[in-house]
Amino acid sequence: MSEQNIIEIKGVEKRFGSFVAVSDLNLTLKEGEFFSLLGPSGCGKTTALRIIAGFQDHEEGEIRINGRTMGEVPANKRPTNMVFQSYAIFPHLNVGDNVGFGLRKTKLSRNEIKERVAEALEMVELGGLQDRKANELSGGQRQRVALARALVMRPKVLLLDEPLSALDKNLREAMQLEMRRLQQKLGITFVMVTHDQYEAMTMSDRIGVMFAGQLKQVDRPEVLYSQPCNREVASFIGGMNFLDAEVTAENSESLEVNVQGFGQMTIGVNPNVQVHDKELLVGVRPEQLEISAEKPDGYDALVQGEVSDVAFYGESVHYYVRVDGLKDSIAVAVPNYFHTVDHSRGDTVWLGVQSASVIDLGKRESLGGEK
Amino acid sequence: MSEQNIIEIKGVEKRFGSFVAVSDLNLTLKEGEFFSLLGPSGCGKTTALRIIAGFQDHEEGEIRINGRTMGEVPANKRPTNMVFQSYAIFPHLNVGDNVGFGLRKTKLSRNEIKERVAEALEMVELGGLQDRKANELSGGQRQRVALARALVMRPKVLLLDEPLSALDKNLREAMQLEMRRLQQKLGITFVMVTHDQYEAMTMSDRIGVMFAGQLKQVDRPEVLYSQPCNREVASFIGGMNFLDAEVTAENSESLEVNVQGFGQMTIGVNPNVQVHDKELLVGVRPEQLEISAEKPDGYDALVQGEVSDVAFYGESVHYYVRVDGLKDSIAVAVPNYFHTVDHSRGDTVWLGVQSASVIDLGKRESLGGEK
Amino acid sequence: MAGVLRSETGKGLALSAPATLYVGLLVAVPLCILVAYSFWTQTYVEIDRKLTWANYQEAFTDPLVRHLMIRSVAIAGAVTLATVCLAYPIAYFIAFRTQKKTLWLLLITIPFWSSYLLRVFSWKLILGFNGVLNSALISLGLIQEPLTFLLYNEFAVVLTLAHAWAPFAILPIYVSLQKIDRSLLEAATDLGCSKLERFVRVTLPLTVPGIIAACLIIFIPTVGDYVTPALVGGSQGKMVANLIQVQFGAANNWPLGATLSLLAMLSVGCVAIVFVVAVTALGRRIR
Amino acid sequence: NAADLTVFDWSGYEDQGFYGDYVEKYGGAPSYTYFGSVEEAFTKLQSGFEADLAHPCTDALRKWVAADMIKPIDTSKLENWDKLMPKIKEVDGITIDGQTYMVPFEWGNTGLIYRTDMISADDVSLQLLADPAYQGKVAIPDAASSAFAMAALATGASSYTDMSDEEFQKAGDYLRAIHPNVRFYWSDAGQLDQAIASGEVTLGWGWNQSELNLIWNETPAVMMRDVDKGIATWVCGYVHLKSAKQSDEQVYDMLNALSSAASGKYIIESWGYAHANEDAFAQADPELIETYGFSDVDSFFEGSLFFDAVNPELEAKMLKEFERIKAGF
Amino acid sequence: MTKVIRIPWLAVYAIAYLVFLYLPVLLLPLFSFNDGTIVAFPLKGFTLKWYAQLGQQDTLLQAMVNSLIVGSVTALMATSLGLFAARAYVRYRFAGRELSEGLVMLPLVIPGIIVASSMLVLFISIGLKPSLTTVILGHVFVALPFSVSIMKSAFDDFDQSLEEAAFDLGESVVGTFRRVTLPIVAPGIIASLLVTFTVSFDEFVLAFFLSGNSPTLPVYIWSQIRFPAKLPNTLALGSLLLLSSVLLLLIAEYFRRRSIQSSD
Ligand SMILES: Nc1ncnc2c1ncn2[C@@H]1O[C@H](COP(=O)(O)OP(=O)(O)OP(=O)(O)O)[C@@H](O)[C@H]1O
Ligand SMILES: Nc1ncnc2c1ncn2[C@@H]1O[C@H](COP(=O)(O)OP(=O)(O)OP(=O)(O)O)[C@@H](O)[C@H]1O
Ligand SMILES: NCCCCNCCCN
Ligand SMILES: [Mg+2]
Ligand SMILES: [Mg+2]
Repeated sequence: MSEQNIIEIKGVEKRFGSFVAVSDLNLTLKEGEFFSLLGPSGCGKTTALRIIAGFQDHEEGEIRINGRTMGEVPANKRPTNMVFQSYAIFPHLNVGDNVGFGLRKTKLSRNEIKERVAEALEMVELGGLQDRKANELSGGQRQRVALARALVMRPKVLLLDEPLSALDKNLREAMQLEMRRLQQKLGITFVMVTHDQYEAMTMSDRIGVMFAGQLKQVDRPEVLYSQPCNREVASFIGGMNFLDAEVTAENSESLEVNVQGFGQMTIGVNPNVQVHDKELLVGVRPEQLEISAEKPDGYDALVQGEVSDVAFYGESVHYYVRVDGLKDSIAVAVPNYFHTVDHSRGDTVWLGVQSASVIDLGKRESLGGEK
Repeated sequence: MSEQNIIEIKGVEKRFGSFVAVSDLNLTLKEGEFFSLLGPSGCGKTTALRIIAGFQDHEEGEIRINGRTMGEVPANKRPTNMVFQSYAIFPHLNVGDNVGFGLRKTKLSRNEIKERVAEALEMVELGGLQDRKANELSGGQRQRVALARALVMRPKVLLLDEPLSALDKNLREAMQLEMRRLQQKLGITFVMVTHDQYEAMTMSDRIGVMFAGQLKQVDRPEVLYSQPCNREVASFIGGMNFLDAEVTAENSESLEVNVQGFGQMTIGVNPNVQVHDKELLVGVRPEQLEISAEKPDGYDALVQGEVSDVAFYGESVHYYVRVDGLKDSIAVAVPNYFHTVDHSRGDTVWLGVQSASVIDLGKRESLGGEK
Repeated sequence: MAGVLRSETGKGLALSAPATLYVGLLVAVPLCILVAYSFWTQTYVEIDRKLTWANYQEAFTDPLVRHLMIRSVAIAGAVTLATVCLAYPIAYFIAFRTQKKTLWLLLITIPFWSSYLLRVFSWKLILGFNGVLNSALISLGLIQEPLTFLLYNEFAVVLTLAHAWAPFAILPIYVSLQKIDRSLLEAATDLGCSKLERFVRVTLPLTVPGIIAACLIIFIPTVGDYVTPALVGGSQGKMVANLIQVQFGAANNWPLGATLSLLAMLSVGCVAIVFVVAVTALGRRIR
Repeated sequence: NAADLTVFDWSGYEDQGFYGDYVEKYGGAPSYTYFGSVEEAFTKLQSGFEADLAHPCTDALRKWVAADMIKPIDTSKLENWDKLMPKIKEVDGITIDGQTYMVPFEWGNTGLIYRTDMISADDVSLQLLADPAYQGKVAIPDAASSAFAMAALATGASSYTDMSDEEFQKAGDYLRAIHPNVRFYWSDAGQLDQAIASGEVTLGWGWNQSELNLIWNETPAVMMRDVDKGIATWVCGYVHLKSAKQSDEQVYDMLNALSSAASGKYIIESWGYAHANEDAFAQADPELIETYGFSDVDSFFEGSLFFDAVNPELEAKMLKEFERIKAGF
Repeated sequence: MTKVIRIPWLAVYAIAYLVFLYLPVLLLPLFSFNDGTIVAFPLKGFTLKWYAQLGQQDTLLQAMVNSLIVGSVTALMATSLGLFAARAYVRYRFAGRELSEGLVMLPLVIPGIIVASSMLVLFISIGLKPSLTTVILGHVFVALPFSVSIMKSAFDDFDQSLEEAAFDLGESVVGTFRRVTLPIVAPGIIASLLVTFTVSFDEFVLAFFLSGNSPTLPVYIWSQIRFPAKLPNTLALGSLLLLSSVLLLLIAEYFRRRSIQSSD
């Protein structure tokens, strides 16, 4: 990643009629950065990506790519390539011609094109499928063709709209690695839309979380995870137990809070939160809670409850624990150390938490539901 | 889940030209079971589902649903309903009419239909959207309409082709819970194709893992996770470190093995493995390894190595450790207890493992790559 | 300028401009001539350019005009109905039941690459007195005397035109059938529809645009056809276009011809609009 | 250049046998542009179409002259003018107000053609067309002037071009009486031939070329040439258009070639049409002349009805009435 | 297991319909061998003279060539114009769209004679002499509504992102159109070409008014119909035309199959 700014977006706004799909978007990306846009369905991720690509005009604001203002530059002249959410595989062309489509415009010879196509197909594990017809591909295969078709162009900026969503786990992980490797090797800037938080976290240098057209927080994955700016962002990245709390005392670095169920503790101030209030919301990640049949030692706060549900996630087991006085069950994630499930529904258990695990989420607000 | 067999598939084979898409499929499902088909892209999941639904004829084998042979029964007469991978929302009908489409064939009165439609839409969180036009829906909304349209028919068997793949995390989790609840309430048998292992594991009673047209293993999620029948299956469900081992002694219950790097230990025989050999392959799940800077106590085997990579997954951190003499790095997953990363690239660390965590994966074989 | 061309309106106008301008320029002249003539009068070869309603008066009071107008619309309606009903299954066949689509499309258009007049001659041979049909029936012993109701009546007009318009109905319907996503049909089957129900509830509504295109393409020109009725319609087959044709030809009364044309265009337009609205509404009512 | 001269004509008349002298002199044929009916030709010319010569029939001439489309013919430049049959040259329209406008070319009859194997020569008459026994067995032209000419003959009107109201009424009634018998109103001659040949229609009002065609196809059919029972004669020819661009010399060379006896012989023998040049009949094969019905031309010149221009008001009335009759009103 | 034999009703209907379509045109060849000038039963006897005479029928052959030229050019022009217009109508919402759509359909309703005579006036006044060119201009006018309606239904539901993808891969607007849009709407284009060619090939009124010294086939046949004696020549020509179309089709199909086989 260099220090050069490759994309600068300033105050971009896009309206469909009176509906604001993207509002006041500001974002600067460094050359070679891997950036992800994360957010619920319909929040405007695709729209934002299409504005960068040049497929969607915008009402306000400015976009610069590689130092050049993009106002009058049409999509085919921008140094970007895109992997479409709907794949957009050309139905009349076979796999090889789909991937080689853009290269035909370049000065490459036939043989070079052939080689580049073969190479790109190898990269997405579709080597040798050059002659398959588009309608004979499975969903995942189509997505990989779309990816290869954009990668083969070696653009300055690669825009990806949920590029891996139809892939199975192994392939997805392999592709994630491969894309990351490629990105670093070629120095391409990646802007990826995804709704897979793990994908976003493992691949990205930075993640932007979007809700209802607005970019709510842009940060490194660890920061996003440990210091989300509000309830929405917190719940969108990883699981989170939300608890009401009351601030009893505060200074610039820490808060004295009384957390529902768990009682009094001292927690750090979250620098990303904008408004604090007596009525505080705090969160605890499921994996940062200790669950045990016996009362555990060495925790800053403890609470007792009853296991209401157990879910097996493979590498971990999730227990849902009902605690008197709390509206929602508390989720606890326990690593699957020995292929055993230690507590079953109805068991009475203790939950322990360290105050360092309790995240300040700012002023409590009633949230409108998203559809 | 009752003891009644609802679906019996015997020796079904489907070829496209010379390409075998599904080969020798054998499967028996119990009434009320939630069954998932998991497998890499292009392995034949959709094809298998379409054969059950009656949209795809097959060259060999027999299918019985609810005790009846389906050979001559057309799709519209089968007691199944399907949620299509491409949604297949009728573009000329609004949401309400799409969902009510199949009910018009029944003897229900207009009002009853209206009620059932409203109920189904509530179920998928689209309540009140009856009058929306099909082309005014976002990707996620279309998928939910497709789900409601099939659910409202209350079929004996519901077939779902990646029903939640277009949904964002929060909605997907909510829908998973809702679908599971509904399935149990209505007693419908679900057959779901998914490529999300977590989805499969948390929702399903049993999971079938498919590779290249063949069903390799059918089991409960926990069994699949702890006793996968071979390398492919093991790697498809969760992460897995594969290690070469040599059998030095064996009996019907346990094996004395010398594991590359870790040395001698005694492990349990995996009942799902078909062929054992001196040349054994064993596996260890990343979360079942201990990583620490100091040599840890109480483990059956230890090995030293160097951290080559660190990946942040939110609820856990993955360390990749290079061990002398081993081809691949060993992955270790550590729960993200305190929002801290304890080891960084280049650190020398100890890895500890209990022999109970080491999984017997049978005869070592050179594997051909899957597409 | 570049900015204008990038907006929806700009692109739309730019793309449709060639066709619009082409038709616009060429249509303006005839339309103006038509309207102007309808308010003029003519005696022998002299045009009297004083504006008058006389032609309209004549057209509205003459029961012959009304009679022919209604008959024209009725015959054109019957032709349209027959053609589209006969053509739909073929379009369906080509779209869904055969791989050789282009071959079939050519097969159904080739017969029309011979002269129209010659084909009408042939129809007379088939339906006529000593025609193919009568000869066949007689040799089969089904009839003694040749049937005379086959030719020179409305039936013959409808049949001949249903033949003549066949590719014009098949092609648009084929195009709209071809586009139907196969998974929609599977979804309908999955929800319990038999093939017939699936057709009525999914396929048919989805092809409404093609059906409308076919109907308009056939109905509108048929109302204005005067050749076919004259050739196979016999003494019963006269339509309003024959009357118009006489005004422009033998009668050399362009003003009356123009007036009748305008009225015919208006009626056709009204019928077409009512039709499109009705079919669209009907398509929507199928659930 | 031969092809610089343009002739506006029915198709078929580009036959080089019709103007051999022109071909000889200019080394080729003129260019031809085709029309299907004289009315079409009139409309196209009125819209501005340009040509040197056109080929209408006499009944249209007054209208063409009134529309100021054609130039008078300088008969002194016509080598064959004197050899053209006087009776033909007298037909209304060829000369108007002392000016000659057309060089008559071919002529023929319009009459009742009937199947001799189904109707005897004694029984046949124009009145037979209205006989209920012939329901669906009759065809008449889809042209008001021709139909009213036939009606005038059948009802004994004094004049066809200037009928009195009473005569007009009678003619109309006659056509109305025929209407139920009419199988179709023919718009091209082939339609009539086809129907008579197949026996679908047994008698119809048509042109002599239909009779010819039936003869050539060995159909037992003939035209009723009895002047007392009613027969009509038509004359067509070439006119010099005002829009002509070619030199008079070339135009008149063509007119001379067309009206020569050699052309006449050719058209009589190989087309079966009568020609305006008297000498042509002397040179042509008498046997053919006999077969084609032109052995005794004088007799039907006397008693035949010629298609003169009908007075415009009456023509309009005829057209209107004919439309009503055809519609069953 | 008893195998139920299913009758492919639709295929049976398709064959029956083909018979319906071809019955009239197959009588043309029959009568082109008939030794008589009247096209009516009973047949008179076998002859090849109508074919033999064809060689001398320069005008008839020329008329056919003219019609083929006019038909092909008309089909190309009308389909191109229709293609662009339909694209605009389906894809963009713009001021004047409905007006333009209505206007383009107008040629269907205006009587041919009016269109024809006023076009002749117009063309002559701008110095355009009646010729095949003017006929083509006229035919494009009447064929346009056909191509627009067909192309409109072809563009309905066209997946926008395909064009965007091509554009994104660096293709120009024109290149995108040629390499992606065209092949995908190919069925519509073929349908439109076929229909507009057919419209032009059979059109008489405009061709009559707008053709100068080079008539199209319908004009020639129309004017000749007054001479039924010449009809059999036309039948012979029509039969040859039919035969060559079918032959062309079979040859094309043969090569298509061969190319498929060799690519396997
Ligand atoms: N052409 C359009 N006209 C009107 N509204 C639109 C249009 N395109 C998108 N929208 C609306 O804009 C909002 C943002 O759409 P967008 O496609 O950017 O969402 P997204 O974040 O990509 O969602 P998903 O994850 O489901 O793909 C949605 O509410 C959508 O309904
Ligand atoms: N009509 C067809 N003709 C030829 N091959 C086909 C056809 N349909 C599917 N296939 C092939 O069959 C295999 C299985 O396809 P299927 O759609 O069942 O895969 P899938 O497991 O559902 O994959 P995905 O998860 O990507 O949807 C694929 O390799 C595909 O390319
Ligand atoms: N009104 C009678 C006209 C007869 C015309 N006959 C045309 C024959 C072709 N020269
Ligand atoms: Mg999106
Ligand atoms: Mg699939």
